[in-house]
Amino acid sequence: MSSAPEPLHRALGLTDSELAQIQVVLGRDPNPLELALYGVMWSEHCSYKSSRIHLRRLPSEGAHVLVGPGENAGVIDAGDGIAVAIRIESHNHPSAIEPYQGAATGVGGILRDVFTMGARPLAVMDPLFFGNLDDARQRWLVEGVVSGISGYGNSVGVPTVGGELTFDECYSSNPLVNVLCCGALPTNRLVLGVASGVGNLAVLLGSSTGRDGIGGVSVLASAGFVGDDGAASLDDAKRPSVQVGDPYEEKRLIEACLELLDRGLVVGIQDLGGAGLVCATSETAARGGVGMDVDITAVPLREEGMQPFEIMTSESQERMLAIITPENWEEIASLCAKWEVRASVVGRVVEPSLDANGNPRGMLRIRRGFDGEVLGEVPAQSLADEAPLYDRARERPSSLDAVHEDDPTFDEPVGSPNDDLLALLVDPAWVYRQYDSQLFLNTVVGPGRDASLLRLAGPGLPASERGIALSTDSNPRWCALDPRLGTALTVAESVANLACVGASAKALVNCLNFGNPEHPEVMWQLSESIDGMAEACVALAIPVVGGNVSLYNESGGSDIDPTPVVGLLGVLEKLVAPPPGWNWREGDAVVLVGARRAPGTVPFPLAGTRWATRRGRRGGNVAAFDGAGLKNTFDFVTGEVAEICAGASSDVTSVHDVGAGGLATALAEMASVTGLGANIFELEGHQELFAEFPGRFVMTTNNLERFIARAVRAGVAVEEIGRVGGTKLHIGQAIDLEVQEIARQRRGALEEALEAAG
Amino acid sequence: MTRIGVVVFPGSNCEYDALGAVSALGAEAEFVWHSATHLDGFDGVILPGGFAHGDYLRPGALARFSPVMEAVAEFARAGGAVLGICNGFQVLTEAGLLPGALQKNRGLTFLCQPTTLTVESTASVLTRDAFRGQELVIPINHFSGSYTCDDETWASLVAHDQIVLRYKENPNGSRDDIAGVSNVEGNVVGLMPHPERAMSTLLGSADGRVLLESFVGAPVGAR
Amino acid sequence: MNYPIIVDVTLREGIADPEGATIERALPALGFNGISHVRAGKSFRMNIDAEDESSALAIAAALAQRLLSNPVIENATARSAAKG
Amino acid sequence: MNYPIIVDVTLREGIADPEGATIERALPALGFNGISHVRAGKSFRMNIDAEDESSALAIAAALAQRLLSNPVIENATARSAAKG
Ligand SMILES: Nc1ncnc2c1ncn2[C@@H]1O[C@H](COP(=O)(O)OP(=O)(O)O)[C@@H](O)[C@H]1O
Ligand SMILES: [Mg+2]
Repeated sequence: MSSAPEPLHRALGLTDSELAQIQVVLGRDPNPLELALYGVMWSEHCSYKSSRIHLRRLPSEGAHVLVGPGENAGVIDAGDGIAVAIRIESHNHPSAIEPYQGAATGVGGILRDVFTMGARPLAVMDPLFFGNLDDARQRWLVEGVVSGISGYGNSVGVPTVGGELTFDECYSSNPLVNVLCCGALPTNRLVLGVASGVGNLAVLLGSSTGRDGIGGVSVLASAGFVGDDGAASLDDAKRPSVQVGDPYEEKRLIEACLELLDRGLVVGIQDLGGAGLVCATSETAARGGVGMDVDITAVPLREEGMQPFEIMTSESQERMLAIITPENWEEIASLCAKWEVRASVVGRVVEPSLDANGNPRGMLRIRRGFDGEVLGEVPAQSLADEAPLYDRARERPSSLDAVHEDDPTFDEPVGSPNDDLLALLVDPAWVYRQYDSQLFLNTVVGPGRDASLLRLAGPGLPASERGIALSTDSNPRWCALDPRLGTALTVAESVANLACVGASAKALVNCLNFGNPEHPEVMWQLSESIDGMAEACVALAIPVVGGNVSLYNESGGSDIDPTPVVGLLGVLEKLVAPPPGWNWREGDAVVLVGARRAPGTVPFPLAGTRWATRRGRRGGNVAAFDGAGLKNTFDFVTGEVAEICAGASSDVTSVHDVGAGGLATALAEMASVTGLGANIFELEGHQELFAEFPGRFVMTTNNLERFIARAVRAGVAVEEIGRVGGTKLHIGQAIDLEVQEIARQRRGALEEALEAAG
Repeated sequence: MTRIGVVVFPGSNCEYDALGAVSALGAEAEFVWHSATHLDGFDGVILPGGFAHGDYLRPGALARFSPVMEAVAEFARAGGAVLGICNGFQVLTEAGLLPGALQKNRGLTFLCQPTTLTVESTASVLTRDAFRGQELVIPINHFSGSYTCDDETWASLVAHDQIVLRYKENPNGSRDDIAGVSNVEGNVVGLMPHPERAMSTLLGSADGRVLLESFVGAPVGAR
Repeated sequence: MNYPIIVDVTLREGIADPEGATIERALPALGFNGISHVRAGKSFRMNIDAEDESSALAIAAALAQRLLSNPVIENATARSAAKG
Repeated sequence: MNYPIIVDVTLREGIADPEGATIERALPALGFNGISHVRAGKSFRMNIDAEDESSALAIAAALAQRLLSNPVIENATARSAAKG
C-alpha cells in the first residue's frame, strides 16, 4: 500500500531534527550502523531526554552520599566502613508481553546495576501494579510476574524482602513492574564504570550475545502500546524477541565479578543493560574521557549471521564489561574459568582524538578486528551524554478543577462500616511467600510489615551491629488528584514506614512511571511530581541518590495515573533486638501518635482513599503537607523504636503507621496478626475510620503515663484511643468484628481473587 | 575441634549461611569447591541450599555428577556425617545417597514460610540431641520440596526409623508429611527446612540450633 | 469418543534457552560427545472427548494457545498420542 | 551424520502430577470441557552425531536414563525428530 519507505532514522525512533543534530556532531551523514547506535542511545529510556531538565531539581546532597544520581547506583556511607548501594528500575513493557521473563530480567538487570558498583546485592524489593483481578488476563499477569521474580531472585540467591502490590484499572493494559536492589560493600572498594588508561582492555563477561531484545529499549520502553490489549497490539515485525533470564549465569557472574573486584583486578566495570554493548562501551569511554575500539568479531555470539548493529545493540542478559590492564588478563581469565563465566577481550581503550577546537574527544570505533575495517565511528560522549534534551510542553489538565470539586469526603456514609473495613483488607502473603526473604541470615523484619529491616552484614563486609531498612511506596490515587502533594505525601508515607522499624531515612531512589510525555498533561504531572518530591526531601532532609523514569505507560491513547514510586533506605546504628512490630498484648493501652487531624481545612480527607476508590469515587482534595510537623513525629517514633532495637527495655509494645485504608485498617491489621481484639473509643465517624494522610501511628504501651510524658516532651501529639483485649475489634459504635473473621478475610482476599473463575 | 566441610556448587547460595551457623556453634568450617575429589580431614560435610547448576533439568540432577559427589559417597560409606539442606537434600536423593525424590510443591509455587516440625527419630546425626516428639519452628524455602517415594521405599523408611522429621501441617504435599529422612545407618540426613535460618530469635527462631548442634557434635562422638 | 492427545510446547527459534544450554555444557564431562543444539521443552498429555480425532486436535490446539503456552516466546503443536 | 532426536520424559504411572492436576482444574473455567487425565511432561530436542539413526537413538536413550530423567519418578524414551 504505502509507497515511499519510511526513512531509516524514523524507523529507528529518531526525529528529523535529531538526525540533523547527528549530522552536525559527525560533520557528515551517519551510516546505518551509526544511526542505529544513536537510535538506541538517544531513546527516551536511555537518554532521559524528556525528564532530565526536571530531575535536576531533586536535592542530592548529603554528607554521607558517596555516589549520587548519574551512576549505575547511588551509594551512601552507612558507617563502620560499609557503603550501601541502591537502585530502582522499571521493567513495565517487557512484563506486559511476557510476564515471567519480563519480571525475571528486571531483577537480573537491577542486580547488575548494584554489583557494578562493587556491592554484593543483599535485598530486592518489587513494587507491582496491575489492573483489577476480575479480569483473567490480569490474573495471568500477576501469576507470571510474581513467579518470574520468584524464579529469578530465589535462584540467583538474593532475598526479596518487600515490595508493593496495587490494583487499579488504569494499569489493565500497562502493568508496572518496578524492582529495587540494595547491596553493600566495604567503603574502600567502591568502583565506578570508568574506562581510563590508554592500552587498557575491555572484557565482555558472561552470556553470549543473541538477537534478544534488539531495539528493546527504544521500541518497548519508549513507545506506548497502540491498542488497549497491551502486547497483542504490537505487530509481529515490531515485536522484539523477548529476553530470557538465566539466574544461574547471573549468579556465577556476580561471584566472579565480586572476586575480580576483591582482588583488585579491574579498573572499571559496567553492566550491559538497555542498549547493550553500545551503551556500556560509550558510557565507560565517555566517563573516562578516552576513546574505545570495539572488535565486533570478538563478541561471542549465540546466533548465526548477526549484523554489527545487532551485536552492538542486543540486550542479551547476564553480561558485564570490565576494563582491565593487559597484565591482569591471564589471572582474570582463570578466575572466570573457575566460575564458568565466559570472558572475551572485545575492546581497547585508545587516545581520544582532538575536535575542531583542539579539545580531546573520545571516539567509539566499531571495527572488524582490532586493526581491521572501521565500520562506524562516533564520539562516545555524543551517544552517552549529548542526546537532545526536551522541555516538552506542560499543561495542567483542564478537568482537574471538576475533579477537585467532586470530593467524597462529604458523602453521606452508606452501608455498614464493618463491610467497608473487611473489603479493604488484603494480605499480600500469597505474593511474598513465593520469595526467599531470608537469605544471608539478615532479615529481622521481612515482607508483610511496615518496612523491611535487615542486619547490615554479608560475605566480605566488615563486622557491624548496624541495620538497614527499606521501604517502597507509591500512591497513584493521590497523585492523580494532585501530583505534587501526592508525591510529597508518598515520600512522607515512606519515612513513616521506616520509623516503625526504628530507622532514619538516609537516601531515596525513585522510579517515575508516567504516561506519554508528548501529552502536555503528562509532562505537567511529571514536573509537579518532581517538585513535590523535592519539597518533601528537603523538608525531611533526605538526599535523592538515583532513580529511573519510565514514560509512555499508556495504551489505547489513555495514560496511567501518575505513579512515582519511592524507594527509601534507612539506617539503624544498633540492631540487636527486633522492633516491637504489630503484636498487641492483653491490657496494653492503644495510642494514636501524631496529629490526629490532617493539616488544612479538611480534618479527615477521603479523597483518593481506598474507601472512596472502592465506591468508584475518584475525585476530591488530598491533605496538605506539613513537613515540620511530620518530621517531628517521625523523629520521635524512630527514636522510640531505635532504642528497642538497640536492646533497651521499653514500655512500647507495638507500632504500626496509619497508611492505605486509614486508621480502621491499621487497627484491623494489628488485631489480625496478633489474634487479639481491642476496645477503641468512638472516632469521628467513617471519615476518621478511613481517611488517609501520613503522620499517624498506632502504638501500644504498657505504661501509658510514661509514654505520654515522653511524647509531650518531644512536642508530638498523642492520644489514648483504647485498650487491647478480648476477641473482638470494637471501634466505638461503628466497628464490631470478631478478630478471627478479620484475619480470615484478610488472609484469603488475594487468593480468592486470583482463584476466581472466568 | 570439629571440622565441617560446606560443599559449594556453582549456583549454591546458602553456603555462607551454613558456614556461619556451624561456626557459631564452635565448629571449624570451610568451603569445599565442587571440583574437589576428596574430603580428608573433615568430620562432617554439609550440602547447603541453593540452586546448584541453576536447578536446570531437575534440582540436583546436574550437581550429582560433580567430582565432589564421589568423595561425598565415599565419606558417607565410611560413616562420616553428611547433611543435605534443601537443595543439598535434593542432590543427595539424585545421587542415590538417600531414598526417594523431591517433586514440585503441591501448590506449584515457591514457598518461604515458617513451619513447625516434629522430631520423629533421634537415631540420626541431625537429631541425636533432640527428643522424639519435640516441636521445632524452622522455615522452609523451596519450590521442589514434596517428598515422593513408592510404597516399598516408604515401608522400609518406617521399618528402619529413617523418617527423621515431619511437618505438623504439610505445606507442600510431601508423602506422609515427611520433612527429612536419613539413610539406614543414620549418618546421612537430608531435610527441606533450613535449620541454619533458625539460629537466633533476632531472626525469628532459634530452634534450628538443636539440630546443628547434634550434627556438629555427632561426628566427633561417632569416631 | 475419547482421544489421547499430546501438546508439545517448545521455545521459538532465537529465544534463549538457558536450561538447554546448561545441559549441553554438562554433557562432555559425562562422556557424551557430539551432542549439540539441546533445547528443553514441555509436553502435556491428555484425553479429549470429541466427535473425531481432528476435532480433538483442534480443541488441543486452542488450549495450547490459550493456556499451555505464551505465543510470544513459545510454539505449541498438538498431535495424536495414539499414533506411534 | 547428525540426527535430530527428541527425548520425552513423563512421570511414572502412580506418581502425583500437581501440574497436570492444576491445569485440569482450570479448564472448565476457560470453557474447555471433556478434557481429562492431563499429565505434564518434559521433552529435550537435540542433534546427535552418530553413524546412523539407531546409534543416535541408543546414545539418546543412554542419556535419557543417566541424566535426563530420574528413574525414581520418571520414564524416558527417545525418538527421531525427523519422522513426522
Ligand atoms: N528519577 C530520577 N531521579 C534521580 N536520578 C535519576 C532519575 N532517573 C534516572 N536517574 C539517574 O540517571 C542515571 C542513568 O539511569 P539509567 O539510564 O536508567 O541507567 P542504566 O544505564 O543503568 O539503564 C542513573 O544513575 C539514575 O540514578
Ligand atoms: Mg546501569
